[in-house]
Amino acid sequence: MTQITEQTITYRQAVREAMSEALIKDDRVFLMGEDVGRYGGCFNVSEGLLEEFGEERIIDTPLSESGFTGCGIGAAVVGMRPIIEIMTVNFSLLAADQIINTAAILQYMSGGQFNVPVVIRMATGGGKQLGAQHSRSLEGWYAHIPGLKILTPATIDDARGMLWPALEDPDPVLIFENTTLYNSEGILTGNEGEVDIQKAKVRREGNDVSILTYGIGLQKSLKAAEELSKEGIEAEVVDLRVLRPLDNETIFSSVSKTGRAVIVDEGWKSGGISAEISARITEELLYYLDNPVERICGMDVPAPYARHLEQASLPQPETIVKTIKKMGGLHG
Amino acid sequence: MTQITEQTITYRQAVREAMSEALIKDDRVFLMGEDVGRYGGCFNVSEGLLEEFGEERIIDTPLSESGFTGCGIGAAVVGMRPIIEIMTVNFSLLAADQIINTAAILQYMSGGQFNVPVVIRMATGGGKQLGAQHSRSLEGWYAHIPGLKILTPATIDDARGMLWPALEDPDPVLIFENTTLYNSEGILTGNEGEVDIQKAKVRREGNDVSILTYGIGLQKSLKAAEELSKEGIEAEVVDLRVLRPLDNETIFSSVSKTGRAVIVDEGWKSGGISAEISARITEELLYYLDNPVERICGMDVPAPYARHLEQASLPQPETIVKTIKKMGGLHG
Amino acid sequence: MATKKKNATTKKKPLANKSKNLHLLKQMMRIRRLEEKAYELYTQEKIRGFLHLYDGEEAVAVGVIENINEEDAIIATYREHGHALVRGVSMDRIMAELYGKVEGCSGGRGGSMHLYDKVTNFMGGSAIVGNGLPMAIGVGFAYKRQKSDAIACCFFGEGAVDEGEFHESLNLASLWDLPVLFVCENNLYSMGMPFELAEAETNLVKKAEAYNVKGSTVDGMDVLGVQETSEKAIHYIRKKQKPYFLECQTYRYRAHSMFDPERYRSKQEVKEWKKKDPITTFTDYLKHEGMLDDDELDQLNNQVMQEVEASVQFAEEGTDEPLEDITKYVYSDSSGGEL
Amino acid sequence: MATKKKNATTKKKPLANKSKNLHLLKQMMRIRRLEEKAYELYTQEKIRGFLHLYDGEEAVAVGVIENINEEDAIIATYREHGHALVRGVSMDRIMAELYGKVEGCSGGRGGSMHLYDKVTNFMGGSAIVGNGLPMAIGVGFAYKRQKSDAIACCFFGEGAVDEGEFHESLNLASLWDLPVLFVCENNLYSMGMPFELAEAETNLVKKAEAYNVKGSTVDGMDVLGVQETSEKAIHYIRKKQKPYFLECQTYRYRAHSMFDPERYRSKQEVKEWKKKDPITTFTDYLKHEGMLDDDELDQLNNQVMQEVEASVQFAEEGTDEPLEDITKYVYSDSSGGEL
Ligand SMILES: Cc1ncc(C[n+]2csc(CCOP(=O)(O)OP(=O)(O)O)c2C)c(N)n1
Ligand SMILES: Cc1ncc(C[n+]2csc(CCOP(=O)(O)OP(=O)(O)O)c2C)c(N)n1
Ligand SMILES: [Mg+2]
Ligand SMILES: [Mg+2]
Repeated sequence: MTQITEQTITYRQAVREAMSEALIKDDRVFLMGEDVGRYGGCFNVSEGLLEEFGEERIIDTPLSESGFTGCGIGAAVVGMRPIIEIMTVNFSLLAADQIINTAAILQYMSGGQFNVPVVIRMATGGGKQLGAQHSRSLEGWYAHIPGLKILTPATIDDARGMLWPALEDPDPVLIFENTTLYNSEGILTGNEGEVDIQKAKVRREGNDVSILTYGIGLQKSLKAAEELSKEGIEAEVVDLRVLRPLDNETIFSSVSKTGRAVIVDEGWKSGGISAEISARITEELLYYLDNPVERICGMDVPAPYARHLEQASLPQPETIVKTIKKMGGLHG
Repeated sequence: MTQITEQTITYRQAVREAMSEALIKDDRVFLMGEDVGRYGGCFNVSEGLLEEFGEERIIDTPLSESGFTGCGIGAAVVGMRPIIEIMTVNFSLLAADQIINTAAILQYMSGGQFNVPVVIRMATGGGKQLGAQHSRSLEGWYAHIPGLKILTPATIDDARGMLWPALEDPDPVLIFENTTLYNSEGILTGNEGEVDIQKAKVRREGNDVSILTYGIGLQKSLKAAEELSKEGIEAEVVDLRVLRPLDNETIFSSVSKTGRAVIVDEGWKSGGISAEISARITEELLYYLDNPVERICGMDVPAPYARHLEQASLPQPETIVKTIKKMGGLHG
Repeated sequence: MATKKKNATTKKKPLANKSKNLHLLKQMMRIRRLEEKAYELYTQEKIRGFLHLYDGEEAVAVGVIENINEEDAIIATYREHGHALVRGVSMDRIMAELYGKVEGCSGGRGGSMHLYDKVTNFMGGSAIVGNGLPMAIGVGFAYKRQKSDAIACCFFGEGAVDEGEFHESLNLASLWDLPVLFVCENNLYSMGMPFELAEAETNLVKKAEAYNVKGSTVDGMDVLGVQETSEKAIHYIRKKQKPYFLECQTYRYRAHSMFDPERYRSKQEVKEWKKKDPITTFTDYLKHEGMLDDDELDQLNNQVMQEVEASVQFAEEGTDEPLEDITKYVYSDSSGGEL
Repeated sequence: MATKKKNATTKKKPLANKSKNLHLLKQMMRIRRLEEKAYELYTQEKIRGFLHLYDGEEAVAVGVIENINEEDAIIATYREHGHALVRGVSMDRIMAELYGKVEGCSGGRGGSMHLYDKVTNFMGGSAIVGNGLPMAIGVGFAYKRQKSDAIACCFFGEGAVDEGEFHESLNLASLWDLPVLFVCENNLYSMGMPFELAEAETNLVKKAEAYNVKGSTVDGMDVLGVQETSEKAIHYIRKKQKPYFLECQTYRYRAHSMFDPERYRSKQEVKEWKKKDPITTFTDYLKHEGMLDDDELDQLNNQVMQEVEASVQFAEEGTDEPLEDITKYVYSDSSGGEL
């Protein structure tokens, strides 16, 4: 793990502190998943929590994604506030029945009688040469399912601050943590206390083009924005933060201001959340658009192991810069 | 089952005849799934096949979606041509691991060595008051997954003709049969022999607006087109037929001709395949569009049981007509 | 064989609690009449969607739920009218749900396969086979953490035993000593699939033991046998804080659902099983033991028929949910529309 | 206990087939050296991604695969370098795969967790726990239909036993009498989860019997024991056309993968197990039986070291796949781009 100075903290620590805080604040909260205890979490996120909170609160499970995810759902329905950790979104396919056939619809099916206040955390994303079975970004795919709420913390503040409101939310919330972010460092602004899990956030202001992104795409987009700035193009970078329900208001206000939209999403392009955002923008703002909405997404391929291939399949700051510079009517 | 006259045939019979033909033509073909044998298929599609082909070719399985779907995938890899039937797409969530973590990526992961010539048939769709767990249309959702091919037969010819090319296809093909279509009758044109599983098809010509749809949406769209015609609006109805890979060429050529596009999809709107089609159209044809692309889709709600609510949640011909008439610049 | 033993024991307690026995009989009759009426209403298209009836299996729900406390939870399947009814959901609200009315126990949102009732901890009504088991262990897990002595009682068909979720749930329940009663309603068929063709090992108690879960098999046509065995099982669960697996051998008289050509079994087989009908055999037993005479039986019948008719009346007068509420409950805040 | 019995039988055959024994020894040595080199190369960042090493478990892959015929198929996990190697995939092509080169056995597309080789029917290399079992029964199903007497040999860790896919696969394999050898490599941990904390019932053979599948347990550190037991098992499978479950009790020396703080076990425990090292114990046994002297051992070592060095050379000289091929094999027709 990386060295931490007084004021800075890693994304990993932020998630751990968020869980620790929740476990202290509310004794209905417990953490359940594979290797969350003894092992310290497969990405070392829950290190020390077992020692601190004991086996009643930090529960190591056998390899039974459907079983323990459903267990968390059931416990939530009768008053607990479980944090279920599925190691990565790829394994959540084994729990898809419990997430989609139960958590997402129980309240609707029961006429409002049984809500499901469960939080399911999963690691997501590629770029680490883990191959086709371990590198997917399926958060946008889950965002197709009514009844689920989808959060994608991209900053230290959000990693630290999104968990508690998610636990207080009466509905099932899926939190996607991009594996590449765990080691990223930052300074807690102290605003994490008032983190809002309804709205997107403008991370950088600009008038020329709106870059709409989330998760790992944020860092890449900010990097691209700095590059563009040198050439006199000021990009506004919007961190979507919530993939379901999408915050139309923030998206539309940015795009109607800039007249240009680029969506950056590491998930696969075809049928991804990028398409939904693009469609909503053109439905709402067609006559404001100076250019077609651009999508810079993960290539429609399973993740190859070889580094040069995998990197080529993912959005890069250079691609973002090139794409935006090619857009018509941009000075600089 | 409905009465059949000499020349007409039901969608259900068309699927059965297609399976029967495949079982006769190629002894590597077998049908495996829950109740496909003794019961005759949960929608009575495989009635009589057990008697005709015996237990070696028509295999009833226990309730083990992941097990028997994976069994079909494995058998396909070593030379068989399985037809796996998952009763409805809702239960395929229990087989998502095998479909997505194996079938879709095995060839890519193995550097081209092991392809997966399996065909997986599932019933899909709502409108029958079956409630939130039995009424989904997830074909567009599966279309997000690289490596899968997604077919949606909407006509008798396609129900009859798509299976064989799907079996000859070296890659995993998912065929989605809308439950509402099983009883629909039609006349086999005799062209089912040359069914092409790459391309969309224009089912009705028109110059004013393109209605892009598939599956159960086709009938509703054709109905709407007839209505519109009475008012002098000629809609072109494009049956997408293949949701992955999408046939951009046919879509773009129709929309560039009409300048207006309406997508009709019974699946949920947000993050659905309708968004991908809309995004592609505006990316490609922004300056040809007289109006924003419209999407008429299933409402973003789990299916309610009460008939009036469920019907209100689904696209209806009236909605299509109203939406198109509201589009700017249309005479009539 | 379990069956004999049970009958024996039941015989051994002659004038045991007449009122309790009449209660059990009435509960079974209520289910039977409700199902018969539902069938009739389905043919009249008052009830739509899928409809899975419980005729023949009444002794299971009645015998087990008789021992369930108020604070316990029940998780059932799409064949759950009877379970909801004997749990205490009124026939009115069940019938209204089958009609899809706001007055239904799920507000008309669920229908036959999705009966829910918060007041009686009746948690459905899941129509995905095996899907209820993980939910049940979660409920048991919560009760244990909450230091309550409540249990989760999970009903499922023998077909669910083949699903991976059965495997994962039994292992977790046993590993964590969860207070869960797993009630397997073995009616010999999962849709058209005969039990012995679906199971490489048909001894289900042996399967449970492979997770170190205690279990037993009981004649599911014998209401007293089911009641007594499940009483012991539930006592064991509460005392030991461990799960228990109970196989009830029973039979479904009707088609799996309303669209079922029934090619997979013979009329003769159905006839044979009807000889063991839980209601008629128990009625005869009570008469033979002098706990029931014809007048009392007529009385019961009339009460039940009145309740059924009243429920139809109630449902007929039910209201449709307004369209503008369609997105309500997708999320708690009822945000909705473009969700 | 199975272990003892096996040792006994192995002891009983003194000068049995020296060349075979030296072959088994060499196979284990090849795996060990390959893994040691892979570890070294990972620290040098020549190999990336996840890397799961097999040190300590060599006797399992070597003992079982020794009995596999050419036409049989092998389905393994992400910890499969050794299985691929003894199956006949050249060390060159394995090393090149770890390097992500076109010359790799998966063309550089798979990496350590996804080794594939069509020529030797080596079907991966799946990194989803439990995911390989349904594939294995499918392969067995096909072989049976094709009237071949080939079998599917499926390796998986004890952690996979808890997944629903294990349950469904064993029931189907038994129900349909499929020629599948299920080899459970029980190394006592699934990542950091100790076996006894994951299983309510730790007798895995009893679990197999709950599907009516024959099974046995063998000392996975004893290559002859594994070889002989699996030989019998495979004979049973081919003759009876039924599945068999073989538990091999073994131990993983190294961290689960390269990122593993190993908080879950003691150095002492690892040390204890290393005393039973399959290579040293077998070496001592062969020396004691007069089948091996130091010169021969040195020779073997040198041959293996040369093979390893050559494989590194081969991988270093490997070529990167051209970027324009990135969409190749998403579909057979290599359509791609905007798929
Ligand atoms: C996962 C899943 N697969 C298939 C179905 C379709 N289906 C509904 S009920 C049923 C039979 C279940 O049999 P069993 O569990 O024995 O319950 P029973 O109907 O006999 O009470 C099937 C196959 C389903 N609802 N869910
Ligand atoms: C379905 C699934 N869940 C979790 C993981 C993460 N994971 C990879 S290996 C592993 C441990 C598996 O242990 P075991 O099956 O005993 O095999 P071993 O690593 O000991 O050889 C886990 C939890 C995974 N790859 N797949
Ligand atoms: Mg049954
Ligand atoms: Mg292990």
